[in-house]
Amino acid sequence: MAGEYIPLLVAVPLAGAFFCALAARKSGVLADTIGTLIVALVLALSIYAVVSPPSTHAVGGWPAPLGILLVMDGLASLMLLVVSLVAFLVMIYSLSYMNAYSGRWQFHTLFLLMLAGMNGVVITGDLFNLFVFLEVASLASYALVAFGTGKHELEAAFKYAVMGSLGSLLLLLGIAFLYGYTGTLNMAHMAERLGELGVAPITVAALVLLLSGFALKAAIVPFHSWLPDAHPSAPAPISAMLSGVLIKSLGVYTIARLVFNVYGASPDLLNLLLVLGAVSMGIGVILALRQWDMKRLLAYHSVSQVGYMILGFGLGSPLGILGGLFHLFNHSIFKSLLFLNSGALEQATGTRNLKEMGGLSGRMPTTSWTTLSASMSISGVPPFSGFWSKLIIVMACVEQGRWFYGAWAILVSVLTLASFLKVTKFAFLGKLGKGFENVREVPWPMRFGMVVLALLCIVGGLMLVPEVKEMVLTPAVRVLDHGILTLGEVVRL
Amino acid sequence: MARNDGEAGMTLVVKTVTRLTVGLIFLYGIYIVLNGHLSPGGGFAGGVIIALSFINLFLAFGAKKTFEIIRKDAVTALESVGAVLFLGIALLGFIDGGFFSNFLPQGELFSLVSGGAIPLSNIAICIKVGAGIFGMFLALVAFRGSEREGK
Amino acid sequence: MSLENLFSLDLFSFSPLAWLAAAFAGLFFILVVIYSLNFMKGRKGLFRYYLYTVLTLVLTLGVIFADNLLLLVILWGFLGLLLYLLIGFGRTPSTPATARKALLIVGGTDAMMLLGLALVWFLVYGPGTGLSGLAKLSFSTVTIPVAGGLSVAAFLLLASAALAKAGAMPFHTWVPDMAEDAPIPVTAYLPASLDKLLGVFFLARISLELFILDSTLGIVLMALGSITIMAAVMMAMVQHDMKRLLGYHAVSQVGYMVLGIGTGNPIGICGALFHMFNHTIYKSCLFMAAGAVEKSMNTTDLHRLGGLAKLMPLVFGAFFVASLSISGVPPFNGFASKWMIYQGIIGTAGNGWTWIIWLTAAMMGSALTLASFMKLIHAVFLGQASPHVTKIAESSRPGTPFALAAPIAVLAVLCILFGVFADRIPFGELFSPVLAGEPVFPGLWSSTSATILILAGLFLGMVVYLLGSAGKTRSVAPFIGGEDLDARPSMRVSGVDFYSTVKDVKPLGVLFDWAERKHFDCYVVGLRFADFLGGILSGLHNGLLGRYVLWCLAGVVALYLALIG
Amino acid sequence: MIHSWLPYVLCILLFCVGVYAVLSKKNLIRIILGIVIADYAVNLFLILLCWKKGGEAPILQPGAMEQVMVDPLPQALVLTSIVIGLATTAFLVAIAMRLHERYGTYDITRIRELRG
Repeated sequence: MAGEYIPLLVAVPLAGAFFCALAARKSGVLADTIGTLIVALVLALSIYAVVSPPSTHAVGGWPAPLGILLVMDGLASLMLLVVSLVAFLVMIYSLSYMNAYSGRWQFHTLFLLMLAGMNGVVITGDLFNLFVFLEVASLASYALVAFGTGKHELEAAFKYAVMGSLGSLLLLLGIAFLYGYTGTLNMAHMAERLGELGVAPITVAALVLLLSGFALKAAIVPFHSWLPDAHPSAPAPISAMLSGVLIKSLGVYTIARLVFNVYGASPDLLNLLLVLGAVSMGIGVILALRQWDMKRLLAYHSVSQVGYMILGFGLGSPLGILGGLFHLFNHSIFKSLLFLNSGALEQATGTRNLKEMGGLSGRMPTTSWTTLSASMSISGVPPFSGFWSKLIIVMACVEQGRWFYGAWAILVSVLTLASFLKVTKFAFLGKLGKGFENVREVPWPMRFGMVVLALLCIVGGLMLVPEVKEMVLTPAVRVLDHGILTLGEVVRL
Repeated sequence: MARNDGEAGMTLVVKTVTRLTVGLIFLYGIYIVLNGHLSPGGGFAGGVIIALSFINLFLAFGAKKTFEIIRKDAVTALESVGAVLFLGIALLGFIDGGFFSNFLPQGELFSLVSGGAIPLSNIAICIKVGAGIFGMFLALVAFRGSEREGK
Repeated sequence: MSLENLFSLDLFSFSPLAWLAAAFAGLFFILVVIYSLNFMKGRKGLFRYYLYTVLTLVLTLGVIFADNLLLLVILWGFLGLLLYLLIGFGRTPSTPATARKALLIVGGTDAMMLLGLALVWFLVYGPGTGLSGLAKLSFSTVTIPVAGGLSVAAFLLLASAALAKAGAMPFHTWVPDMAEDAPIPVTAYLPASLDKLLGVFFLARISLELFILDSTLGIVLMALGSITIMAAVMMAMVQHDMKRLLGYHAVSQVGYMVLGIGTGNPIGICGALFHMFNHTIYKSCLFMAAGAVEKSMNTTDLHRLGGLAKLMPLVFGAFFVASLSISGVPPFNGFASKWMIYQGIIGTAGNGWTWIIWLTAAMMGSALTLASFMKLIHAVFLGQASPHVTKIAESSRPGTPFALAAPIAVLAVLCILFGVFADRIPFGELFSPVLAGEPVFPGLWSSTSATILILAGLFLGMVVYLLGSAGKTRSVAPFIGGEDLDARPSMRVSGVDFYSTVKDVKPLGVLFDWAERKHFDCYVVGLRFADFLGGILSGLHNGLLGRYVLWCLAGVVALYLALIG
Repeated sequence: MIHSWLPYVLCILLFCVGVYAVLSKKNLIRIILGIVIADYAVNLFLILLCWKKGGEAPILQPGAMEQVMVDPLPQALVLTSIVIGLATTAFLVAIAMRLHERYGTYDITRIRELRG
């Protein structure tokens, strides 16, 4: 039991949030300091979690089936790393970006609350506890979407909140079903009990409800319609967090846990995931191609890219899971970078409409090349990180004999490239847009965040170097590939 | 609704009844909180009741009078204080084993001083919830006010 | 895929042919840099320009020497990005669109290549082997016989990337656009030389080393090659812009190489590779000459050019040589390689009657190429000077700076050398050590003696002409219908309308019309279709919350049905 | 005799009523009410889950330690869920009020500038 540090991953950002609300109302600088320090601390903790062996922590000293068990296994530590890495860089970016908004302490409070919620979702081993943290993160994200309090922000926040609440209700109902059937909330215990009791109509119903709820949070077609409204409306750093990590920790991660570790992946279930993933990929990318609002375009790509991860999981083989998880990691990096870039462009030019931009590569060289590297990464151009994960997913499709899905992944990848070339074409190439003669490159904190993320996009393929892979990715793959967890083995961690 | 025209608040009847009951409601809230570990109730329920007493005050006497008793800033600050206290109690659990561990002696069953750190948590929750709900009420009401003034 | 592996030489193989290709790449790099010194002078971002140029060379060498398929795919994909960045140096308004189109087609086929890589990996190692197989997937150890759908698919997917890079149909449409918009040195560097080298070299490697082709796939390749030759040359004939016209020829000539590889016999493949080298020489020469014209005249519009032979004699001479070379006129190098390809096609006669079609297409293509170059030479160098040219010639004395002239001259000389001494220099010195046992320059054709005969014939004709017409020639100013042309510039024959009557032929006219409306452009058609689908989907997202919630409920029901069923 | 599953069915029906309100009502406030109804249906469901024949409230009383109690866990869950529901509702109401300020209407079908 070396898991004493696990609760800190939730407690630290929560404490930071309330300290911001308490002490940093008057001083934006203090709020920034607290926010940055807290996120840096969380990042350090997650790196520690990655390098240290898996462990658990029983909250309040109550043993597992009774109390809440926090579980830090390979998957959780990978997700934590993703979340806190992106959060840290986004936080540095926002130091300068959020100057345009009033109420810095509110931003930091909500940001840290969301971070605490996401971390909680990832580390908890208890289904209801997961629901609570999921709601904390969701509520904070609703509020962050409405942060600008403009017309569109409010509209998007309302729709997002209504649909998000509906999703949460489905989840709660599903949890109630499962609790009623198995009499436990601990996920590992639940998996054990489900194995003993066998499949019943109620377990299928619960699965459908839970899957729908998580799919809504992950914005999988047809549950995706809130995302293209909500993600563009938030301030850029928040969009980066929402698209970069929130939909993954709340949606994709939870689906993976549910399908592999609680229910155990049956062929029917995996087929369902494959179809869901493929549909999301296609519909998301086709819609993205038509967009002229840069952030909306990026948002639709999130729908499409989440499809890749689900497709990878749906293959069910170790290679497919590896591809899905690796794509999850990469997508967090490049999608948050793309949103940060859109924020930089918006701040410099005052518009998000691609038609009004143009020729900015000379004016904003850093933004230009970070955008290019992120765009190439998401489009799977070698040697950027996205290429590797797509390669693995395609290889996994081929390995399973799922030719159609492999070809589909390739087609979607080409369309992704098309829409990102549209972005770079209209924003950076060509003649300088009207009124942009005095456009300057954004200040250094924003550039710092973008450049680090861009470097991660470029060297992302190194995650596959055996030493790194063994440490970060393989344990996570093992957790999912291992199938249903049993309480015994979780407690023994 | 609260207007700054001297005759703030509702009619005399309401004011008088409120004056008589508001203290009782407040006290009842505190009772619920302190007995939270023994009987139904606890921090959340008690906090709501305490918040209701302030809401009563606000509705009957208007904003000015209420803010003489408790400032608006204090409400939002108290909310965070409650949260920090609660988190602090949870973290103090590390003294004895881990997060949320009950680090205080348990005391005698069914007496007021029992349950270790649970009553303390209840108090923290009460502060958080009471301030939170009252703050929420203020936020909604104040927004309506500003909207009308805007027009 | 560990680090040690990545940098060890196991990932590379240094075959003699690869060294030859690398030498050519280096040569073109040097020529293009010299050319750029003058051509790109005064433009912004020159540091980046030369950086990308050098990077392109490095990656090209990497691709040429790569033995590991994965390594090749990575370097290959990155080259597409560099192409995109280099096109970005163009200054025409349509440059961004062209850059996007080029990277989309090249990058899109790279994605197909990725699937091809996965298929090859699967064919070799089968399921459940994990990632480790990728690092061992090399040309020198792996051979896959083409049998069954999977291997065919794998070959076609890999080949599509090669075709797109080389600019063959159906992935050719970026080349003419790029020729028009990108700076000339970039066009001469990438689509004209390096990308051709890479594409055809890769196609040859997968056809020879990685896969064992059957005759059906060979016929598919030959058909593709023939269509490319004919369609592109027909398009070239009706172009109005010098660079665009040359761009279509860059497509058309790839057809010969694909055709040669498709024959599957040594002489055809040898001819294809030889043609690939020859093509890079004359096509770069042509583009660089066009660049020199553009530099001094500020336009490449055929209508505004004319009579430049007097002003730029050296460029004219080089252009003339390269034109004859690309048209396959003996004794220049284009003829030598085409001759081998013809023989390769005839060599496939054992596989059925189709060889007649391919041979006809190849020969017709050469004839039409010559025809279109007659148009080009007339419109640019001969004919009557346009007012635009006259104006520039009067105001300043247009010359060709050394940095522009030197590469052009070098390439023109190479055209002659490789043609006249085809059996000695390229084959004797370069190819036969490389091909080790493959047939040396074959057939009943000795290029050197043929050249002597041709020269003798020309000399004889000249003598006859001089003897017959000495003292009897009368020079008058050009006129049409008795009108003095110099006085009436509007009656000048610019050459733009040469062959425009082709469009009046009924079935061809329809095809040209469709081509103009981009019905054959996979890029445009694909985007149109995606846009159509997107329009429908986008209309569904109409902002009504109720509808969105309904979708979610429908999703719940669908999931339920899927899981109980 | 009422069937033992009837209360559960009624709960689900109530949930459907809430969802129906979200689906078909135009007024923002009614949509929020729909969410609240559905929320309480789920809470009710949780409470029903822990019911046991002859069960008492799960509170220890001096001298009656051994009585039959209902399952206390769902009650705790319901409390948490109520808190979450409260927060969500408050947030939604606040947003709805601001939306009314910006769009001048509570009609959701007229608040649809984000589309496509």
